Amino acid sequence: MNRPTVGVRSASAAPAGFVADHGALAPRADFPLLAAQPRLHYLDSAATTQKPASVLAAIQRYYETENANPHRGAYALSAVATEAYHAARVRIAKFLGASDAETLIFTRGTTEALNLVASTWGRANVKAGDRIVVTRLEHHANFVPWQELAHAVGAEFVIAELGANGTLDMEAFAAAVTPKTKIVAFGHASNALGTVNPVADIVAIAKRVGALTVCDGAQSAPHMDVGVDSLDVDAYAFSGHKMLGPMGIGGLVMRREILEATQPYQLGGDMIAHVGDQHTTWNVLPHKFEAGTPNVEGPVGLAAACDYLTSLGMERVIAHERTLAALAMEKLAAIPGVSVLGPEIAHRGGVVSFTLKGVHPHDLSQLLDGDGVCVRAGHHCAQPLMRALGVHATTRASFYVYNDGADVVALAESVARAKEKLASD
Amino acid sequence: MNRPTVGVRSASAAPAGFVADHGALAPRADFPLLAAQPRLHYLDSAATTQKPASVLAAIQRYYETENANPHRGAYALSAVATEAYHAARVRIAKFLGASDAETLIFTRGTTEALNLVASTWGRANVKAGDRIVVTRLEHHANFVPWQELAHAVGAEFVIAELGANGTLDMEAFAAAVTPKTKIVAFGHASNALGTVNPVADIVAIAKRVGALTVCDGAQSAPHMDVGVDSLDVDAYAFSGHKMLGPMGIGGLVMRREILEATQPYQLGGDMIAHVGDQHTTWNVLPHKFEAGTPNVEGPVGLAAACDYLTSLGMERVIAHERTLAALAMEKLAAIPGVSVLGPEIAHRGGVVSFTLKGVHPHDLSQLLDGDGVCVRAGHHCAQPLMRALGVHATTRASFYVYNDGADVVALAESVARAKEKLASD
Amino acid sequence: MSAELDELYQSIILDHNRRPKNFREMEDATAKADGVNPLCGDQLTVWLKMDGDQIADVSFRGQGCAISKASASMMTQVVKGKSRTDAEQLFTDVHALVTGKPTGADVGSLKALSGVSKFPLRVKCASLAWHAMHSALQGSAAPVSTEAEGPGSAS
Amino acid sequence: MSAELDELYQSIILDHNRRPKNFREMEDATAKADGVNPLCGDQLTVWLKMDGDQIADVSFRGQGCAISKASASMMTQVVKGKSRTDAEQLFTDVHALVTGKPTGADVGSLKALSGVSKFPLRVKCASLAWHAMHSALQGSAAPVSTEAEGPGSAS
Ligand SMILES: Cc1ncc(COP(=O)(O)O)c(C=O)c1O
Ligand SMILES: Cc1ncc(COP(=O)(O)O)c(C=O)c1O
Repeated sequence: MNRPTVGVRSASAAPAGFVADHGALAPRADFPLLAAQPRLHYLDSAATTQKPASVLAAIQRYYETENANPHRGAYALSAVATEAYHAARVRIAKFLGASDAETLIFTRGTTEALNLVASTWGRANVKAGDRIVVTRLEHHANFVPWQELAHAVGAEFVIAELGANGTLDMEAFAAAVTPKTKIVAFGHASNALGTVNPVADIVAIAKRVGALTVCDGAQSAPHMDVGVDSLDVDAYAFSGHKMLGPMGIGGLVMRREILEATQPYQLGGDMIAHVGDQHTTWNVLPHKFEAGTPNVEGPVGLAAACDYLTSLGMERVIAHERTLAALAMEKLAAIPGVSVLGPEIAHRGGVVSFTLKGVHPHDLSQLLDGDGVCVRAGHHCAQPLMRALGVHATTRASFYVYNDGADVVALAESVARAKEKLASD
Repeated sequence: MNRPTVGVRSASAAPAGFVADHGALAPRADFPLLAAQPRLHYLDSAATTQKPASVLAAIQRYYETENANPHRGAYALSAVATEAYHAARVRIAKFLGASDAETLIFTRGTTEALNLVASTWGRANVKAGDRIVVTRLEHHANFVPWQELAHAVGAEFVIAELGANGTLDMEAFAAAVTPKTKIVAFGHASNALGTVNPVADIVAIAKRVGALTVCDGAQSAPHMDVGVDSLDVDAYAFSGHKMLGPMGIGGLVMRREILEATQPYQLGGDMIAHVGDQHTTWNVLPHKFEAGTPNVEGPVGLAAACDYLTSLGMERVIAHERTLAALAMEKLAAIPGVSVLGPEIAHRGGVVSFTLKGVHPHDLSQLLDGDGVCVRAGHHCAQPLMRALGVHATTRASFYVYNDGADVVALAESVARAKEKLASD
Repeated sequence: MSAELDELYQSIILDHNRRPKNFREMEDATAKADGVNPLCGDQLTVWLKMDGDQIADVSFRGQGCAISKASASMMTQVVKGKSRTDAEQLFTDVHALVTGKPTGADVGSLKALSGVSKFPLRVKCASLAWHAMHSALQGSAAPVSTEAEGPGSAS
Repeated sequence: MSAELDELYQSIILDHNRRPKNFREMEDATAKADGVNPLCGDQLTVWLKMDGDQIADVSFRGQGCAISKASASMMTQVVKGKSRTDAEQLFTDVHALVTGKPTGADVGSLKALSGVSKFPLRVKCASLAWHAMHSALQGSAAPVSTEAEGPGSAS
């Protein structure tokens, strides 16, 4: 990416004085659900985000004025739908910093994008005795598909372990990536701890052995100016619903040569060139990897979300999140019995995971909900990480553009109150 | 299904006098796109349908009042989203006549549902020397996945041919289904010709040899009271966007024992029970087959579409379509040079495919578009069928609840005018 | 705090959570079953010592929230000494209670669990131990899952 | 009928469609290429007989709409006798014309194709034969596809 980890590593990315007032970056009024529930402190954006009115309007407008099956009709309305679909792909690719829009394949989300890579390139190229390396930080979506692939073909499945503070142990990682390694799969940012991984270092190590680099961008696309091209990874996966877009849409950006050399994923309409009785040939990119009637609504809504984020400025988005996260870490750590997990603020995004001694996260989040504070409690689809941290579950607050200092204060106060009620002493 | 083909086979299903006035079954005012373009004759509903305001409102309402990641949060908003997702599944299953809602797996659409079956059950159970039988009528979505599966495992891929008038030759079909046959895949209704297949007969033949029966319901779910349970098939696939629902959602209804005995499809969050470092166990149905953050919007919108269709009455829907199709067949056949393809009205739904001598369908549809008549021109994702019919492409008009007699008249008049302009003589 | 939350976290619940009864493994158990809530990963084990048709002893251990722990703790107190049939009946009654369909049956101190009925996502927590006990009574070896319990899950 | 449609289906286009020129296989061709529009399945073949750098003869056959047939027919008339370079230049000029970016170059009778520019989905139809000719000139054996041409496809 353009500024690989600068925005994340340096606290000075936050404009001076910004910490002081803690206003939201995006007006709450832009988000109908939040506007209608002024006392809601929605702190679960790492799971899914609320939607700006502009995204909902884009969906509505599409169905009210442009809806048809793209690619398939000669009539004007179908041409309009085709153009809407095409234009959305171009806008989303541009937002992500992918210069070749045809290498952006639409999927349901990150999970499907990663499964696509595992079931096509992975099945064809990973053999018995090979190795697949993932990290201890991975979400199940970037863990189980590789574990199963390794299992299915008789390859070795290796988990690169953590060093201090929930960051990767880069020496151990380098040692894990042996010449037999065919795939290195890693998250750009952890949904469970907030850790932002050093992508450039990881990619350099993977490239030494010629491994396919697969980056789970579910927690980076929504939060930073990713610059996919400059990340120099082979595959990058993301989810629209985590970046203000509608549910059911996301994508995979993959190197053109690899997509072209790889067998297709799902088979059916739109992805074929010619269907013979016994043999079929494939269409060109991106169609080859998009079987069936495309979901036009999804890309149209997601493109509107990208426009909205662009209008805020991605540099300001990450700075804002980190400001709130730093404040939350400070306020939570001040409550006796609270342990904040993960690295110092310089190595993380807007996710704060913590435990409260003697209190189960589920009970904590239930009481927080009583105060209108929505946080996530559980294993965060990262059971392997939870095991390594020796915790059963954590409570997680995640911040986004519509959050402000008042949300942080409400969180900390509510945790303190819940502790009074629940803690053993 | 409850009344397998009664509603389809007998013209008397249309209420007396109904043919005479040819009104739309559903008020055009309910469909914002059609209301805004009063002179549009949208006759491409077999490709995708327009959406009623109630469906758009359901989507909007979900995002404005209920949006959260389901299954994952302890807070009230997440519980509301979870319940919305669950309730939508129950309503859609009920609409389809599937009594066990947990056997309804949400997918992007028909194409993904069929690929799911091919890549899970198919890969595990079809071996070299086995046979897969499809019909000549199939859409590429119910053809290419089976062709590729057969190819991959060394099984035989057999196409059951047509008899007269674009209907299946049931004797040839019965002969094709040998004891080696592991899968019989067939469409409930053809998108290219409108032919409605005799499901009960097909299933009886497949069951004699214990083959898996896979029914492509893309063109039946929108149009008739399907009654999935009583079809007695092993798998039934459908697309929401073809039945007034949003794009990007559809599903697979599959026999519980089969789903339970089959390895999962995509891997990741929500579909796991426990993720060990080297081994993972799966969640119960339906979650086992739904990896990743679910698309809640899709089912919520589709459930609203099902409610809308129920309020019209599915018996009236098919009767209405057949009334319009019969009228269109009559009016088109009266134009010299026009050949209507496919069976007589008693064996079809609301799809009318035809050719005009000396005129390429693409040019015809372009001129029709000039009159606001939206029809589909091409191979309709059914190249194997086109080859057998000896046509390169056809022009197809497909009727739905919002169409009326005026649409049929506009179609016929426009075809006649286009002929004047384009035909050699 | 809302009245509903106060009812969910009654002091008897909080007491059982802090000092659960019969929170121990059992060496000489005659039956044992694991219960797991897959989406949250909470997990507990219930041990039974049967004396003919009677539950002579019962204990549990595991990871869980206050609701699941208190429910398990109260369960062990109440079913000890009961017959298989009475224990199963109690499960039915408690399940009805926490899903908001009380049968009118007298469930004694277990009434403290009634607050759960206002929180559908917590039904799984409250019933986890009961499912495990039921499973142990049936002599089933496979861990039970509460996933099929309701519309979703959390913990 | 709209003025735009009238311009798309000018009588010269319709004439070429009804009675295409050079619509025949060529036995003694020196080069040949297939063009296919994958989403609609339209397909045509272009034959060339080169005499050094000059196109001595050119013909085509195939399935296609009026636009693709007329464009192919006119192409064969115009490029016959032209040098390889001039033919390629003409392709560039025609492509600019049908995509609505005319270069001002004099394309003669091919100007009849300008109506296509108002119908983006038809650009593939109008350029199919040209792509095939280009491919034949390059001596490429693989069929060319117009799929990469624009935002979608139809025919
Ligand atoms: C008969 C039939 N089967 C399958 C499909 C594929 O459906 P989808 O494109 O929604 O996946 C269609 C529609 O395109 C169809 O008409
Ligand atoms: C880091 C990470 N990877 C992958 C995913 C999976 O994304 P989705 O559920 O949208 O497919 C998520 C979110 O759930 C995530 O946070």
